[in-house]
Formats: sequence, structure tokens, C-alpha cells
Amino acid sequence: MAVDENRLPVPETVSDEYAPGVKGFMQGARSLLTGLGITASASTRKPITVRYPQEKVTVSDRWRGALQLKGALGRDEIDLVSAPPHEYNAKIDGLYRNDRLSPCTGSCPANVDARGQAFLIADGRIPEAYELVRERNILPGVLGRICHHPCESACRRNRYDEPISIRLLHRFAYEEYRKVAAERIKPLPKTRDQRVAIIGSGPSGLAAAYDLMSLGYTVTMYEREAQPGGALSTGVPSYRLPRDVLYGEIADLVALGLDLRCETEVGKDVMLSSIMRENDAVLLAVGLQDSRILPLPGTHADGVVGALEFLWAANNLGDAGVKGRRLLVIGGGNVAVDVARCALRVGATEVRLSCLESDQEMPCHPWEIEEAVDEGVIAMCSMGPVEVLSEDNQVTGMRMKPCLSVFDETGRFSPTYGEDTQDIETDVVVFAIGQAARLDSLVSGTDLLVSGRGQLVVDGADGTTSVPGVFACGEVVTGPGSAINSVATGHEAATSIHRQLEGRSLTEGRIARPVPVYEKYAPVDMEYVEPDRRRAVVTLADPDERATDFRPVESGLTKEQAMAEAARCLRCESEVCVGCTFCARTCPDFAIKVERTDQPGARCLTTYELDLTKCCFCGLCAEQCPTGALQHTGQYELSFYHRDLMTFDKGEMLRSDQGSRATGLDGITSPVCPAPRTGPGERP
Amino acid sequence: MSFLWGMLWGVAAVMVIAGGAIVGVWWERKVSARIQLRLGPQQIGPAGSLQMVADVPKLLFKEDIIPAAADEPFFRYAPLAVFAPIAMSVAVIPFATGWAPFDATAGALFFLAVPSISVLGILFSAWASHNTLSAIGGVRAAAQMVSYEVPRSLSVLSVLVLAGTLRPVAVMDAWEWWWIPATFVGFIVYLISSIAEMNRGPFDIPEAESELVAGYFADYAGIRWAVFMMGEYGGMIAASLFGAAMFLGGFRLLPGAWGVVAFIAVGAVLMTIIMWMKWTFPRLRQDQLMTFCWTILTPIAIVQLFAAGVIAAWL
Amino acid sequence: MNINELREHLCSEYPDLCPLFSVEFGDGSLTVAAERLYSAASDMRDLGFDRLGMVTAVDRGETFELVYRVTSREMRAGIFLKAEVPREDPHIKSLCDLWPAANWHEREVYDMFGIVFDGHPDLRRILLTDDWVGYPLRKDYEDERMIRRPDYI
Amino acid sequence: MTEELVVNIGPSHPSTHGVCRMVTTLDGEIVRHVEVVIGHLHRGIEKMAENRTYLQVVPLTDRLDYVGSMYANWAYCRAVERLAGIRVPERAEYLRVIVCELQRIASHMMSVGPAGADVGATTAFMYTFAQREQVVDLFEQLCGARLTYNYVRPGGVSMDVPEGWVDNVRAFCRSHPSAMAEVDRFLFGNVIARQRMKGIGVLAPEDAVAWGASGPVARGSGVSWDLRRDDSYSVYPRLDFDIPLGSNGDCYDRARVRLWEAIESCRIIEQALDQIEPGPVMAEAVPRLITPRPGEAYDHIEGARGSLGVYLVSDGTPRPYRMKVRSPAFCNLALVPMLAEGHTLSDLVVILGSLDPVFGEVDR
Repeated sequence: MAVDENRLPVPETVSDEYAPGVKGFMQGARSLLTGLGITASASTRKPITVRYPQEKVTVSDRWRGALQLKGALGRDEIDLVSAPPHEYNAKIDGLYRNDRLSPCTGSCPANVDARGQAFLIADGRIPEAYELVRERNILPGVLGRICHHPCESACRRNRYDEPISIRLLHRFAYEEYRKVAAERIKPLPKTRDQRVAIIGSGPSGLAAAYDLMSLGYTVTMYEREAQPGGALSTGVPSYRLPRDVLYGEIADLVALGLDLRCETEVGKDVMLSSIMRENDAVLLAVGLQDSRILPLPGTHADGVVGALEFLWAANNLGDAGVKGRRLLVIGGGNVAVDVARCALRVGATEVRLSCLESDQEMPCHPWEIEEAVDEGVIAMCSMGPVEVLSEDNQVTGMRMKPCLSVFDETGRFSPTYGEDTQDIETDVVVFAIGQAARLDSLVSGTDLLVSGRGQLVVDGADGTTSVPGVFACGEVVTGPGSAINSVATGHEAATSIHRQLEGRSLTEGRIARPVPVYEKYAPVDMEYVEPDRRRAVVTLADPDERATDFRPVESGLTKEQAMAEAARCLRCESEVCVGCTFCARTCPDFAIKVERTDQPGARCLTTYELDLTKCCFCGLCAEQCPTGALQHTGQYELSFYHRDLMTFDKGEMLRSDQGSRATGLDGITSPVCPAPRTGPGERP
Repeated sequence: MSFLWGMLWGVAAVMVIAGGAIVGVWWERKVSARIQLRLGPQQIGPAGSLQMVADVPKLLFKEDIIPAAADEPFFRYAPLAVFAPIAMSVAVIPFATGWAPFDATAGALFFLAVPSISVLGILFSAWASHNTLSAIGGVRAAAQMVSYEVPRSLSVLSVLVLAGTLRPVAVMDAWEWWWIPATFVGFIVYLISSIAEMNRGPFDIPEAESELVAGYFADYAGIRWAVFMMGEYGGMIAASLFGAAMFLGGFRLLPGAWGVVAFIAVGAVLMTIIMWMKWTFPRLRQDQLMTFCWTILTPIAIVQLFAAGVIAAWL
Repeated sequence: MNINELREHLCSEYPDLCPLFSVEFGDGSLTVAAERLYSAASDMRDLGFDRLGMVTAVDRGETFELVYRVTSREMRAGIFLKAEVPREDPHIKSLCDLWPAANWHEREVYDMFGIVFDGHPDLRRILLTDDWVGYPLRKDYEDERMIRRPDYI
Repeated sequence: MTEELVVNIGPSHPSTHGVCRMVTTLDGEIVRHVEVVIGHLHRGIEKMAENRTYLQVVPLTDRLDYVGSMYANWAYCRAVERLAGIRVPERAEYLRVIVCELQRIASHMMSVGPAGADVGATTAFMYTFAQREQVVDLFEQLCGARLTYNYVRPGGVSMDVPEGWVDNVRAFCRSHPSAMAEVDRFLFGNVIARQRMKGIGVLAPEDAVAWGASGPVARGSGVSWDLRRDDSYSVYPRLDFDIPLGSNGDCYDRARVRLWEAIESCRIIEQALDQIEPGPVMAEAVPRLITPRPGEAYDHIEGARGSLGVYLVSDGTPRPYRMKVRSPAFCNLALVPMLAEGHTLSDLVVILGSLDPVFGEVDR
């Protein structure tokens, strides 16, 4: 411990004494003169007091003063996070830098404006909500079924009770939109004469196609299969994603002007080189087609299948040859769970799922494995495969060993295993441990580079490949991932293509999407959450019944449910008070009273009363405010001639810009609550 | 005729003291503020100099509160009984050659004796307030003022011995410069005991605000309280001017009319020193105060008087 | 001295008190019957717990739980002494003659809970006025001047 | 023996340091008996806490010891953290130490200065107030409030330091010891102040222990007991500091112990500023509604006035079932009748001031 040599040493005892006798008398007399000297020198120093108000200019932004509202429900509408495709990143970035990016939008890989969606749905403007979401997520209905919704984990409502069901709101918006789709969809004008070809009709390709079409390009899309949708069509089981949803949304896109050519395999039916000649830019969104199979002894035996092949057969043929047989899935990801649940539906008698990770670390989403276990899947965690056992080239079982740890200290994949092995009897082994791209026929006749591991050489940042004018996006670039991630890469690639075709630099002035870090929420004790604050509950089909067929497991929201759910949105960072009452709930003096009405079309904060006679200036309310609408003013010394003036009503709280009692200036009245909109065509 | 003249002089003395008190309060507020790292009055007038002028009407128009339990006649007039003797004492101070407002033959005796009457006023106010804290303050004040009368008178006496007269004007005529060193110890005793006599810090035990709130005038408000304050400042002015005249040569320091200026200036410096001490030193306790008076100040004053007597006899 | 050493020390000196000793959130507490509290406190003082930090009570419904915090400078440790007295006519022996510090603390407990400390030299209300009705920290205390909190959290 | 005079000092009186009433029986100037009547500032904070959530209680603890709000915040938050099992990040612990040592300076300035004012030296009061003003300005920059900070929260502190704040604290810590040395010469060197304070209200060490006195009151009597060292909590074990002790136990020693503690606090702050590292200031995932499991927890810290403890009983709901504040000023104030008897009326206020009661905390 470094000891400061210059510091004053603490005396042995603080009770020092004067010397006795004359010496002490002189010490005393001297002390009086010292005192006079100190006061005399003090009178020459700078005073510590300041003149008010001339010198008190340093107003701290942390001051806790009286409170004001920046905006309120029904008075101020929020800014929808909406922009042309190529300017979207800059908009998000600006919001992020100003701390105005809501957690849901920030945490979404594609930055879908979930806050705006909730705002519009709660207001009854559902088609607008759908179109707002479609700006960034071309398949709201699809993602509304299958998205792993990182937005809901980031939702600030987690702090108080339960997150908004953003995914189900997507789904609800889609279902409502279907009713009006025909009249709302108009072909996008083709304002530019350049042509873009997109190879693959998966989520990333579709996202890029929509962006490019809305920028005025002519887009042609090639698909190998008979049905468009890529992995969504071939891989995702229909109990999760009914095919009419997927094809319906793609049909919308076609109606918007997409030239979709199915059953056209590039490299066989049409050569990539000729597509490159005919178009100004080509986007490869081919995805991953091959299942990886571990190089273990015995994998050549009959009954060892890859996950994609299995899923394709189960989805398209309705029979994967496992009826009445036992099945073991190797892998713990989402695909593995899909395989396991499909296997049950196509008649497997016993489905096991084994993975290296423990049940806490499984890479699939917890709700998925939960549903799968409900349906009868047996999860075997922390198990590593050793060898496929076979008899007469027919799989009979799998030898497994316990996995002790999956990752090493640095977080790299480096599993360690125990000694004792265990044999598991099974008839079919499905490997769901990852996928790889199949590019050989595609790239033949072009200069596209493929790495030694069979991967396309791509600059991950802007999607450029080794050939100018050819771009790539989706899982072929990122590796296996979520659908919304693919959508996000599609948007990036579209931006690159647009810049290239406009002749601009691909990187200059381009803003990378920020990855904001959101607060981690503690689990909320639901015992203390009132019923009307809880999130909408949707029913899941009975596990025993649903495991037998491919009907959708989850039901959607009703209109009432959806609007109530959307009304729960806190509109984070919008600086508009939504009347969420969390300031009133956290006020230690019970000085705040908040009420609102949720009448569609006339949602309004009806009451906001702050009783300053009770306020203790603790600042907890403003800290709790999710939207930032409740803010401190610099006024912490308020005085009035009448104590009634100490109660600030809603008008007073909102009047800060013109000057109010809260900000120390008396102001003008302001409009408080709008009349309900009852115009033709709009619901009251 | 002489009665009229007396009235006129009385009014003039009151005006001088009131004006002096206004300036004195402002000055004390500025001095104490600077000592205490503050700014003092700022808002009214240049450097807040009109603050006190504004305070006077405020004090005049404040409600004249008389506690229900108070002994009303005494409570009403006790402030005057405190103030009047102090105002009277100013009359005998010699301002210029051969001139004092009231050129009394036994003027020095007058100056020492008359202000002591104010102790009666203090006792009146203390008793009439019917308040335990006031009563304690009044008794403390009486004991203190009577005690400090002794060293104060003895120290002034040493100058009078050198001059051989009780008439202040005559003392000034006889003044020689070497009296300053010869009576310097007496001057210190005079200064200290004067502070005690006017109940100012560090001897403000009767009104000790930390224990007795304000002592004998705790229950006073408005103009009556202002009269007490005028008494305090009047006493300070009188003691400073008299000390400047007797011990420091007064108007004899400079020739002619400049002498009057010098006299007032020295008095102001003495006043500032009194303020300086008040804002520097802690307050003594009652028993320490008495011990200090009787075992230190009084013997020193006697020694000074003896020395002055020896010098006077030797001349 | 950590809590385990403390327990051993206590058990070796006063084996009869040992089973009454329990640990919660890192703090040891000794729960005794109300009649034994004085003797237990006296034993604790002899053991070296020379300071009485606080005396308080908790309304446990049928009973009041009295909580005494005693600390030792020597051992650098503190424990709770706890005893329960019935809600009806609560009495306990005062610790004023063991620690003079108990004087005000017991007055406060009397003031807030109405627990009578037998042998206290000056048992009066301390924080509330002498004519106050009721014992505010009892859970059943009612006063119409109390501000009701809203029912939501 | 003269006839006894009963003088009622307070509750509104300049030297009661709040609202304390002392019914004093005087024999002449000598105090024969004092009865301290407290409760004028009783707001029932312990009862109020039972009706508020754990977070809502924090602003109430501000109002306990309004001269040292940070301490009450901290003691309460420690008890909550103990109950709810919250681990506080290291940076938050350092910040707590820094603000609490600053608070100790501010609080002791509020005691050393008035010790001068009690004996009539109001100027000393202003000199210490100048120092306190700087600390309060630092707090204002930090959390926006000058008196009721609401800064320490269950799980950490409410916000990280603003830009430039650390430099301001360092500058203050450099200038403070010399300012204190001047106050020491001005007040504690002054012969009149010494005469007024020495030998007044002598508290014997064994009495200090038996009466439960703590903090500078006990240390002024030579009882070497400081929770920062003897029941070391937070990051204090990593900091090097001395504990000033008195030997006579009179008013002079108690006041001067505070002065030296204020100087030592600067040293603690400087060390803490050297050791602090960037990081989060709030524990991860502290729920908005803290609902600890049923149980009871006690935690104490060395406040400016002594060991400040908070006893919390939880019944598993989001509101404390019972909160008890072990207030050091309450225990210290109980000494007044014993210390004042036989001294004069003038000494009574000096004795009361030397115990440094803050009635928000005494009356709760």
C-alpha cells in the first residue's frame, strides 16, 4: 500500500495539552493572535457564497427537480422507424446514438420497428402495421410463426412483468392483412432500367428482392424447387409454418412485381454465366443444401440420414420411412428439435434427441425443447456419439459416451468426454449437426471462388464475392442461422447492389448496424403482477393430439387480444407517456396518479396528476419511465401562493415547451386529449 | 433656553448614534461576511450599503409583539432605559479643540458612570419578559457589567492621572504623544473591558445565542429590538471614540480640521478591531469571564494606574 | 471471530445454550424463553458481549418477538438474543441493570409495541407523546390519519 | 443551594442541532438534572417502510440521517442485499466507499463547525461549511441532489460518475487536509475554545461501552472500535487508514476526533480512486420488485455518528415486514443527562453538540 509521505500524520491521541505555567499562558495568547491572523487572511479570500442568480449557472443534467412530461399518449404520435432501404441503417444508427432506439428494434437483427407495429395495432391501424413491419421483414406472417424473437427478450416490459408478444402481433397483423391484401397491393413502379437476378427464394433472397423492387429495379428470382421459400419450404415443418402463409406472402411479392421462376435450377437448367450476362447484378441467396454427417464408424449403414433430407421427405412426402421405427437425433439445435417432432408426426414410435450440451446450454430455444418434450421426445443431454452400431448394414443402435464439457475456458468448441460408453438401441439415426452449401454446379463456368472447405468466398460486410457484380447473402454467407438473420443479410446485400448499380462506393459512408447491449432482466415474481398487466395467452394444441399430424400447434391472437397486447407496449425511448403507471407504482410517496383509456383510435392519457406537496424529489419515477417522457426540470425550488397550485395536472405536466409551473414559467394552455377519430372507413 | 439646547443636543446625539448604528451594522455585516468567506449584503445599493436603510422602515413597521405574560410597562420602556444612557455618554466625547457636545467638568466620570445605568434597563427587560432564558441573561449581564466597570474605570483613570483633570476637553489639551506607550496596557484593558461592558463577543454571555437564544432581549421584536441594537452599536461607537480620544490622542494626531477626520478614522479602526475580535474568538463561560475580570484585568489595570501615578508624580 | 468459532466458544462455555443457537444470513441468534432471557443476557455479557447494540421487537401475530443485538469488541462479533412474549399482556424483565444502554431502547419498544419491561427505572413513552393511544408498530394498529398506499405495486 | 430553576431548552432552539427538548433543572448556572425529550421529528419511518417496496424505502432512509444520507442508504441496501442475495459489482463498492467517505467529511464538518458555534465561534462554523459546501457540490454533480441523495441502491449505485468528477474529488482531497489544519489551529488551538471544551462532559471508556456509544463519541474516550476496521466490510480491507483516538473523553476530544477522521477520509478516498476500475455500477438483473425469501437480516456500517445498523425482516412479499434502524445518534444522545450533570448551562449545549445528534435519525 503506497503511503503518502506528505500527508498529515494522525496524532497518537487527539487530546493535546498546552504546557503548564507561563509557557502555556504564552501559547494561549499566541493562539488568540493566530486566530486573528486566520480571520484576517480569510477576509482576503474568494467567498464561497455566490450571487443568486447571476453566478449559479452550472445546471447539472442530473439535477432532480420538478417533473414534466415530454409527450403523452393521444397528444403526440411516435416517430415510426421507417426509411427507404438504403437509408435505414443511418436512421437506426442515429436513433442509437441519441439513445432513442427502442430495445425491440435494436435487438432485432433486421431492426424491425416492433414499437411502431404495436402503436399501429393498438390504434386499430392493422394493415399499416403490417406494411411497417414488411419494410424490414418481408415475411411478417412467416416470421410471426417461426421467429426466435430476440426482441421479446430485450423488451423493457420484462423489467416490470412480461414482454410484449411481438411475434404473435406479426402473425395477427398478417392474418388481418390477408383480408385487405388484394386491394392494398399495387405493383411497385419500375423506375430504373437495371435488372437484378436473385438465385434462391429463401428469406434472404426475398428480403433483398423487396428492397430492390422498392428502389425501382427489375428483379428476377430463380428457384430450384417447385415451390418457392427455400429452407422455409423444404426444412421448416408445416405444423410450425403452414404452407399457405409462406406461399401467400411470396405471392404478394409476385403481385408487387417480382419475376419468380420456379423449377429452374441454376447450373443445370440455366447457367449462371448467362444470368450474369443478362443482368446488371446477381445475388446468390442459395442457402445450405447438404446435411453434415459426423465421420464416425458405421455411418455408411442404412438408416443414417441427414436432417435436411429427412425434413424434406417428411414435409413434402409426408413419410420419411420411419413409421413404426425408433429414431435417434444427434444434435441439440433447432433443426434437431424439428426433426424429432416431425419424426413423431410421421409415425416414429420412440424419438430420442441427444446432444453434447447440458439441458441448460442447449442451442435450441428453450420453449422448443419444452414443447418437444411435451409431445414425447426423450431428450438425452450431455451425450456424445461414438459409433453407429449396425447389423447387416442396417442400423441397430448408437454407442454414446457422456460429455463433460463442451467449451473450453476461452469459449471455443472443444468437448471433453467421460469414459464409460452406453449403447442406445435405435433403427434410424438422423444427424442434425449442421449444414453445408452445395455449390459445384452453380459456380461452374464462372470465376466465382470457392474455398477449400466448400464455402463461397464472400466479404461478409457487404456481401461481395470474387466476381464484381455478383453478391451473396443468407446462410450461404453466414452459415446456419435464424430466418430473421438471413433477412437482415438480404437487406445488406440489397444495399450493396443498389450502391454498386448507382456507381457509388460500397463502403464509403455506409453505416454498420449497431449492436446495442440491452439490460439483463431479472425474473419477475408473477404473484405480484395484476391479471390485466399479463401478456396475452395463446393456446397450444394438446401434446398427445398434435404430435400425430402436421396441423399448427399454436393458435393466433384474437383481435381483442391483439389490440390489448399491443396496448401493453411501453413505446420505449419515444418520450411519449403511455400511462403505463410504473412511475406511480414506484413513487414512495404515492404522489402520482395516472390513468389512460384504450379506446381504439382515441387512445389517450386521460389523467396525469403529480402532487408536489408529497413529492420528495427522489427521482425514482423518472428512472423507471421506460419512454423517457417523464423528465426532471431544473426547478427544485418551487414556491406558489396557493397550495392547489402544487398539484400539477396533465396539461401542466405537458406544457414544458411553452413554459409551465413545473419549469418555473407560467404558460399557455395546450390541447389535452384529441376527439375520437370517427371518419369514414375508420373504426371509432 | 438651556433646556431647549439640551433637547436639541439630545436629538442630535440620537441621530448621530442612529446614523452610526446604520453604518456600523452595515460595516459589521460586511466585515463578518468577509471573515466568514461570505459576501454580506449585496442587493440594495452599491455593495449593499442601503440594506440597513431599508431595514429601518422594516423594523419600524413590524408588529410590536408584547408577550402575554410580560410585565407590560417595563417591557415597553426597558429598551429606552438601555439606550438613553449610552446615547447620553456620547455627549462628553471631545471632537475638536476645546469642543465637546457637552463640556462637563467631570466628563470622564460622566462617561464611565452614565452608561452603567443601562444595566438597569437590561434587568428590567430581562425580568419583564417573564422568560427563564431572559432572566438568566439579565442576571449574567448585571454581574458582568458591574464587574467590568472596575478595570474599565481604572484604565481610564491612568490617563486622567497623567492629565490631572476629569474634563475630557482638558485632557485632550494636555495630551502628549508619549502617553500612548505609557498607557498602552491600560488601553488594552480599556478595550477588552469595553467589549465586555457592551456585551459583545467574546463576552456576549448575556445574549449567548447558542444557549440563551438572545438573552435579555429574546422576546423583543421590531422597533424595540432595534433600540437594543442601537444601544449596542451606540455603546461601541462611544467606547471606540472615547478610547481613541483618551488613549490614542484623538484629534491631536493631526493639526486643524484634519484632526477631526483622524479622530473619526481611529475610532472606526477601533470599531473594526472590536468586530474582528467578535468574529474570531469563541465565547467565554460565565465563571471564566469573572475569573478573567478579577484575576487578570483588574490587577493589570491597577498596575497601569500605579505606573501612571508614578510617572505623573515624577514629572 | 467468525460465526462457527463463535458457536464453538459459546457451546464450550455454556453448553445448555448451545442448542438454542442458530445462524441465518451470516448472523448468529440465540432464541430463549422469555423467562430465561435475563439470565441468558447476563451469561452473554460474562462471555464478553459488552455492548447492547439495540433492542427491538417484531410483531409475529400471536406473540411479539423481542430482538436484542449484543456485540463484543474482543471477539469482533455480534449475535442476536431473541425471546417471544405473548401478545396479551406482554412482559419481560428489563436489562437496564446489565447495560444502561437498554434504558432508551426498552422505552422505545414499550412506546411502539406496548411491551412492559419489568424493573425498568423509567418506563415511559419516548418518541410519541405521553397521551398517545395505541402502539403504532403493532400490525393491527389503526389510525385514520395514516396514508393508505394504493393497492398496486 | 439556591432555589432550583427549571429551564426548558428547545424544541426550537439554535443549539439543539434539530428539534430536541431538554428540560433542565438549574441550580444557579449549574445543571442539576436534564431530561431529554425526543420524538419531535418522529415520522414513523419504520412503520412507513412496512407499507413500501424495498426500493421505495431507499428515499425514506435518506431522511433518517439527513446530514449523512449516504450512510443510511448504504446500511439499508446492505441489509436488503443480504436478504435478497444480491452481489454488488466491485466498482459500485468502491463508489460507495468514496461517496460515504465524502459524506463522512460533510457530516463531520457539520459537527466540528457547530462545535465552534456552540462555544460562540460562528466563524469556525463557516470555515467547515466551506468544506462541506464543496462536498455537497460534488454530490450534486454526481447524483443531482444536495441533501437527500438516494444514490446507493440495492445492488449498487444509481448512476456512474459524470465526466471530470474524479478529478474534482482528487482536487478536493488535496486541498481538504490543509483547510482542516487551519480549522484545527483556529478552533482547537484557540485558548478560549480549549477552556470551553476541555474537561467538559467527560465520558469514561467503560461508560461509553456500557451505554452503547459508538463512533467518534466512543473513540473520543479512547475506545478503539471502528467497524471499518473491526468488522471490515465492502472494500475497506484493501484500504489503509488510521483511526484517531482521544484519551480524555471530553468534548474537545470528541470534536477533534471528527476533525482527524475527516482528514483520514481524504486518504481513503484517494486510495479508493487509485484502485477503482471501470465496470458496471449495478448488479445484473436486480428485479424492480425485490422479493426476498422470508427471513431476517442485520447489517451495519460505520456511519459518521457510529455504527448504523438496519434490521430487516422479510415475509417473502415485496415489502419489508419490519425494518428497524439501529441509530447511533439515539444511543449517543442517551448520554446527555449523565454527561451534563454538574456542568453549567453553557456547557450543556457544548456537550449536546459534541455528541453530534441528528434528530432525523434519533426520532426516525
